[in-house]
Amino acid sequence: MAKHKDGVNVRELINEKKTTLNTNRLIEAFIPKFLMVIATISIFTTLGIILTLLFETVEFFKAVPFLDFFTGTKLKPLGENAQFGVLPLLTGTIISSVIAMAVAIPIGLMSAVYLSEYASDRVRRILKPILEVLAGIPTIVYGFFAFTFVTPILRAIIPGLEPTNILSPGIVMGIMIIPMVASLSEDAMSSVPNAMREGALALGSTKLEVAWKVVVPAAMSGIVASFVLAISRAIGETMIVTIASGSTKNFTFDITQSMQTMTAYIVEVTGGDAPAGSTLYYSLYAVAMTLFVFTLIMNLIAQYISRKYREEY
Amino acid sequence: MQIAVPERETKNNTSFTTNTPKDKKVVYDTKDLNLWYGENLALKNINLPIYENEVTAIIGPSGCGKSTYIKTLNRMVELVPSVKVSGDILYREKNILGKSYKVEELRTNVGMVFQKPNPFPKSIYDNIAYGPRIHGIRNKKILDEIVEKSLRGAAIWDEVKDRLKENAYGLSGGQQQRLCIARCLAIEPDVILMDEPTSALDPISTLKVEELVQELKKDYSIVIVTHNMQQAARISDRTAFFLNGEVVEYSETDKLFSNPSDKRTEDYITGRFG
Amino acid sequence: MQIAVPERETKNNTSFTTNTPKDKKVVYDTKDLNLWYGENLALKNINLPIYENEVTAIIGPSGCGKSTYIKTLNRMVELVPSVKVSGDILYREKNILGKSYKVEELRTNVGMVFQKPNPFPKSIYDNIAYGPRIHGIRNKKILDEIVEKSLRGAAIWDEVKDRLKENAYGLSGGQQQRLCIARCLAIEPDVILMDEPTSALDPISTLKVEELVQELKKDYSIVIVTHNMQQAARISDRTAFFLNGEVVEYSETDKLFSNPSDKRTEDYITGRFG
Amino acid sequence: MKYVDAAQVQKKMNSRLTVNNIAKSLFLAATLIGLVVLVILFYRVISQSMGWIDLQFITNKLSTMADRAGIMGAIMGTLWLMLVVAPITLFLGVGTAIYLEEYAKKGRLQRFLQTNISNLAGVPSIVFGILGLTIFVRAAGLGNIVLAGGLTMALLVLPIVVVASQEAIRSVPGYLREASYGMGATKWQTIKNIVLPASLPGILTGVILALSRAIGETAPLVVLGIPALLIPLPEGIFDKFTVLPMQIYYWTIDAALVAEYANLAAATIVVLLFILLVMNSIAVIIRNKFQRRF
Amino acid sequence: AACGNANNNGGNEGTSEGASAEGGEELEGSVVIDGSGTVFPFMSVMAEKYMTEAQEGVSVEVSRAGTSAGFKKFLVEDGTDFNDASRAIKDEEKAQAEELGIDVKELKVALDGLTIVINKENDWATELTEQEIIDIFLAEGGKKNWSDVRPEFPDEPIKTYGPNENHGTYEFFWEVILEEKDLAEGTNLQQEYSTLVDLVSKDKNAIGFFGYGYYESNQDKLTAVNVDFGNGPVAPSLDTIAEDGDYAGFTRPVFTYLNTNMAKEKPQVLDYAIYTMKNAQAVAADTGFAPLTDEQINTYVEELEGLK
Ligand SMILES: Nc1ncnc2c1ncn2[C@@H]1O[C@H](COP(=O)(O)OP(=O)(O)OP(=O)(O)O)[C@@H](O)[C@H]1O
Ligand SMILES: Nc1ncnc2c1ncn2[C@@H]1O[C@H](COP(=O)(O)OP(=O)(O)OP(=O)(O)O)[C@@H](O)[C@H]1O
Ligand SMILES: [Mg+2]
Ligand SMILES: [Mg+2]
Ligand SMILES: O=P([O-])([O-])[O-]
Repeated sequence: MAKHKDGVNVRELINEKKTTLNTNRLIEAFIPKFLMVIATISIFTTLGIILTLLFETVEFFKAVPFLDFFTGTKLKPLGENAQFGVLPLLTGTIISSVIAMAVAIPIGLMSAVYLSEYASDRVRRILKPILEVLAGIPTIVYGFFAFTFVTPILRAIIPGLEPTNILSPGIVMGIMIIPMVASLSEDAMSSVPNAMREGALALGSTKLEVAWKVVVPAAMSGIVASFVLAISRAIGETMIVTIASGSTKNFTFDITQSMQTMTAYIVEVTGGDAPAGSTLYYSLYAVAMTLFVFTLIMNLIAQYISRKYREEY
Repeated sequence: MQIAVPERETKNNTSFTTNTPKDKKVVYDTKDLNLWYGENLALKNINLPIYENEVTAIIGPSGCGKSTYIKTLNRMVELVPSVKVSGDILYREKNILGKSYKVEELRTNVGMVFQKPNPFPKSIYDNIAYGPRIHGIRNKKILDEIVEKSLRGAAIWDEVKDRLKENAYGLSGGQQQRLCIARCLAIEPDVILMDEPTSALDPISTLKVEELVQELKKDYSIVIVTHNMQQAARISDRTAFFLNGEVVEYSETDKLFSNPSDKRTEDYITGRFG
Repeated sequence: MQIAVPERETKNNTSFTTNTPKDKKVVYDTKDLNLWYGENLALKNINLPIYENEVTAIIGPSGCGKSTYIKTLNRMVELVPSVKVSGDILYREKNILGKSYKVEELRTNVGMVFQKPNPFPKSIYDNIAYGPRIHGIRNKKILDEIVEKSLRGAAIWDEVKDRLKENAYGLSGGQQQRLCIARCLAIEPDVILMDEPTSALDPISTLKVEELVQELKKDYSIVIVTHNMQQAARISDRTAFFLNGEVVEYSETDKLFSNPSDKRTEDYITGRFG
Repeated sequence: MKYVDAAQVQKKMNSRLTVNNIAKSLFLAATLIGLVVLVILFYRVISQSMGWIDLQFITNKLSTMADRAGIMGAIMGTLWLMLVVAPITLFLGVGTAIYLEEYAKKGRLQRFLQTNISNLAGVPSIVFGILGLTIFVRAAGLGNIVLAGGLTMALLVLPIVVVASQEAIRSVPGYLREASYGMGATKWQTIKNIVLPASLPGILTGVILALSRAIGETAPLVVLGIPALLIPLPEGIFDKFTVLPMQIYYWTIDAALVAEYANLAAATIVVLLFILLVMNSIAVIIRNKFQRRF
Repeated sequence: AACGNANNNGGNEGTSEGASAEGGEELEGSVVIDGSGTVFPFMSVMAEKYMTEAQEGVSVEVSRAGTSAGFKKFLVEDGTDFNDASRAIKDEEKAQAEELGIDVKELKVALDGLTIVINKENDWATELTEQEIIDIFLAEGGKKNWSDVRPEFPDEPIKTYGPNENHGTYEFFWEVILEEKDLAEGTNLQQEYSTLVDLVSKDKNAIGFFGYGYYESNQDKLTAVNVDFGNGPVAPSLDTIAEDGDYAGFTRPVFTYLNTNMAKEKPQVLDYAIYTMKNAQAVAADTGFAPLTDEQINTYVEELEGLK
């Protein structure tokens, strides 16, 4: 290897630095372990959530029988004869989520179909980011919007609608979730191969028929997964309902009424900081646990759907 | 599709009127067709009559415009946003490039089979029934009949008759391609366009599809694009040789392969290029 | 890389010891090499000595295992998780497939140039200095010298000397490829492996790289994979012809092209297939 | 035997085309609903904040008197919060992403981590609030200071950074890695010198999106307990603090006390939206500018 | 507006000399206050005044979880320094304080009139007797419709509203006025006063109760019921709300409770307490409360000075 008559001899330099090779080996052995520790922090977060909720939830169920909690239709956490039935909160949560989905699913899906099947590239490039802005607006702003704008309009239309009610925050929550449904569904539809569209178009289909009979069915799992994720998001949404639905613990299915969701209950009870040790305080954790389990199941379902039913085309 | 006429090249060097059979009915007549992808002229002054109940083969090297031409015949080429066309294509005497022509109607009359089999991710039955259904046929009994007839027509009935409810993706590539042909037969088209329908298939499936094409020409007019000259020679009645977006030669298949009148055709069919 | 020995095929039908020059030093000696991608045997019983200060060309049709082989020489093939190997590769008499062999050290001695130029998204200077730096050379003056020397070595110094701080992506494809060669020279390897280094380049750039290879063989041993038989004939001293993962023939380039001893080699170099 | 009756097809054709056209307009209208809401929302907050946003409003401290109240405290609180969230999420997020993409063997552990992160992304923010209250505020005894809020928010937005970083790392082409390995670089050298610099734009975009989420979050902070009246500006991560959304929250519910608070809330919303818009624009610019440089 | 109006500074120039003005000592540190939402307007204005006019270095944080919730944070180790309350401390709360060794000092800061509010469109129930009000809010009394109260009232259901059990106002109403009898079924209890104001202002059949300050800030949206305690209807106002005033029936003192351990430990806490008492009259007037007498104030100030 006598090829370096003049100048530096890199080979020699590299050989001199053999030590670097050794430190490199140490680093190389250390880094994966270190990164693994970092990666497990996310697991510890989940674990932390579960344990935090679990301990206090157990305390709660020492004071309130399990069955009373899940079948009780009366929630009166304060005052003399406290009662801890979670059903009013469950119905509040479910109803607001159902309203939200009733808004978000059709509009989101139609937007997705429009963006993926009808819109030109240019239109799509303009509209999609605008939709995403909608998703980035803080929920407190939506709460304000629901309370000061949507509710008064609805009250003008629907007589008997209470000033705080579950309908208005439900609708606004739906609007907030539209981009999520639209964007995820659009992704699913765009990944349907063009050959499928061409096949349908060549049979004389209109674009609607292509979209409805071919693309949407083919992308169904992605679309459904987007719905489930959106539901999970609606269940966990807090500020909109807190501001616009009041804190009445109504057990009812009348959407014109004020109702409280699980999330809003947590806000109310913490109310700046919750006093430790009381049943009221523990009820916070029991409700949070219920909420957590709910959303966890939704998220797992969404992941299961999109993994299991990944379309084979 | 914009119908624009930018700097038309009218070197009318392709004229095949001499060898036009007088007794054959013309299904498609292409007149002075030019097609641009953006600025790029992909079809140059095409003039080409297509005859009823014949198999017309289109051959030529890669990129010469075969697919573009066949996709112009059912206006699928419009899916590319930058496409511009000038000239006329008369289908059954009506200009399909006219504004008022409904492309859905055209495509109902003109079926298409693609290079890669593209069944829908549905059951075999629903694949076939798709076309009739969008045209408003809902009657279960009629649909059953159509499905059977189409599958028989595509010579695949025996292979699938016991699994009509199964997903089409469970079929082999060759079966999928025949399924796509059956799907296209289900709406009883007038013309069938095929863009290299066998290039993704194994030799045995290819043979089956070739036989099928021979069979189908009794009832349909077929235009088939192929890379494979032997295939063109085997199954077609008439062959057009495309080169760089132009029709170099168009005549009876026998004549074109045995006695090409253009040097370039000869070079191509003897494998000198392409 | 797992060193497993599943059902070894030992039809030792390739033996080139006859035409081995006695005066040449062997840099790499491959012995009974088999390589599997999962279940798929991609290299079959390879035996191949590579000589010092020669250009060794590897030719063969697509998929025959050329890239796989050359990537085995610096163990880059390990990046594919499913790879399994059996046999020995001796580099300077040490078995690089041994557990204790440090792959980083091997790759420091054996540079590689890829099919597509792949400069880092950094400045020209930083591209060249990358290797020395990772090997611990930080001294600015020494780095400057290395950069200049390497760029001169790759015959690109004059073209880039005024823009060393600019991003390498501003260079043309041919310049990028020479930059990659320079980058590889910067750590003064012993052997340079090149996998179709000119296939993404225009003819003029190709010529420059070919000239460079000729120049470099004075100081380095070079193994070059190429699709282009003319190129192999032009620049190599010795050529190996691969087919279906086997070495069909290996001899001096002149001999292989003028007087192949295997029918398949002859068929391939006369363009009968591939 | 003809099953498909041409006349019938013809007749049906027109209605099919009409339906298609109606559907198209309907779908477009659905898409535009979002746009309309956005316009209304912006119009409302902007018109309601008219005359309330000026330099004084930005630079003044909080006050019970509407014409004197400013949001400097909330802005500083938001800034300090970001100073906690950004480095933590960057470090944890990128570390996790590198581990998952480069080191973890494709197997159970990797899948478990990935599932866990997806789930964490879906946990309601208020539950994170409870986590923060229990662990950071109470157990660790930090109280409701910037650090406690920042740690809570960091865990909340961590999945965003992880997923964005994973995507960015995945999109670094294999040939760059190969080139680096080919020079004798070790895995970590390759990651540090090649993979991370090349994926930096994607990672930064993810961090900015995560920060904008953190800036807008209210629920977890409500749970942590932020005082309704806090006038002094926070001077470090160990101070008590308030942030823009909390200020909006309090002013919204206190509008019953002082009507002008509604205007202050609107004005604060405008400021918050402006900040978010700027951050998102930066993210978009980074994404467009550095996309596909290799 | 109660605490936002501009003439805030005008009326109280004389009293704004702070406790620290005498010492002239610069204090720092924080004072943490939680508790009553009713007292919050008073206390937040006081805190701001203190921080701008007396001690800039001190940070006074005011929250308003409600009287009862506030006590739970006050009566713990390392709890809050002050707890605002719209009712007096209960015996069990006192016991709790004793247990923890917290020495609690009650500071009455002003008087509030519990105000009964109705919708602006409600033109029939603008004057009610004390008993009628009680009957409306009681579960057992059968006053479900307005016409049950008086036959000439419309035959429409009464909708009752009030702050929830977190609030001292609720407890005062329930304990003192309803004498601990069950509240009417379906009474809409809310955490936030803003929600209550909004609800009553939008519901024609609404009747609700809360502190006078919240009514005063929303006179344009709500009507206050003039209450007949036996001597003819009395409108709540700063003049009638007094311990011996015409509105005395619904008048209650509002407090802040001081943790004297904290006051001894942290000079700023004590300083703030003294400052609060010295300025209580002026701030009360500005925030919808009736002021205490000079005599009461002086007693408190002296007692507090004694803690030094
Ligand atoms: N969507 C498109 N946009 C722009 N140019 C296109 C498009 N499709 C095809 N072209 C160009 O038009 C010319 C003809 O293409 P076409 O696909 O018709 O060739 P072909 O004869 O079918 O080739 P092959 O045998 O490879 O299928 C080519 O130069 C091609 O690059
Ligand atoms: N990463 C991989 N995983 C599995 N199989 C592979 C992989 N890379 C290559 N192969 C297979 O190994 C065989 C040899 O491939 P290789 O890339 O070495 O061929 P080649 O001679 O370089 O071809 P070309 O001239 O096209 O580059 C092929 O059959 C190929 O399909
Ligand atoms: Mg083609
Ligand atoms: Mg290769
Ligand atoms: O907020 P309260 O004064 O009613 O406790």
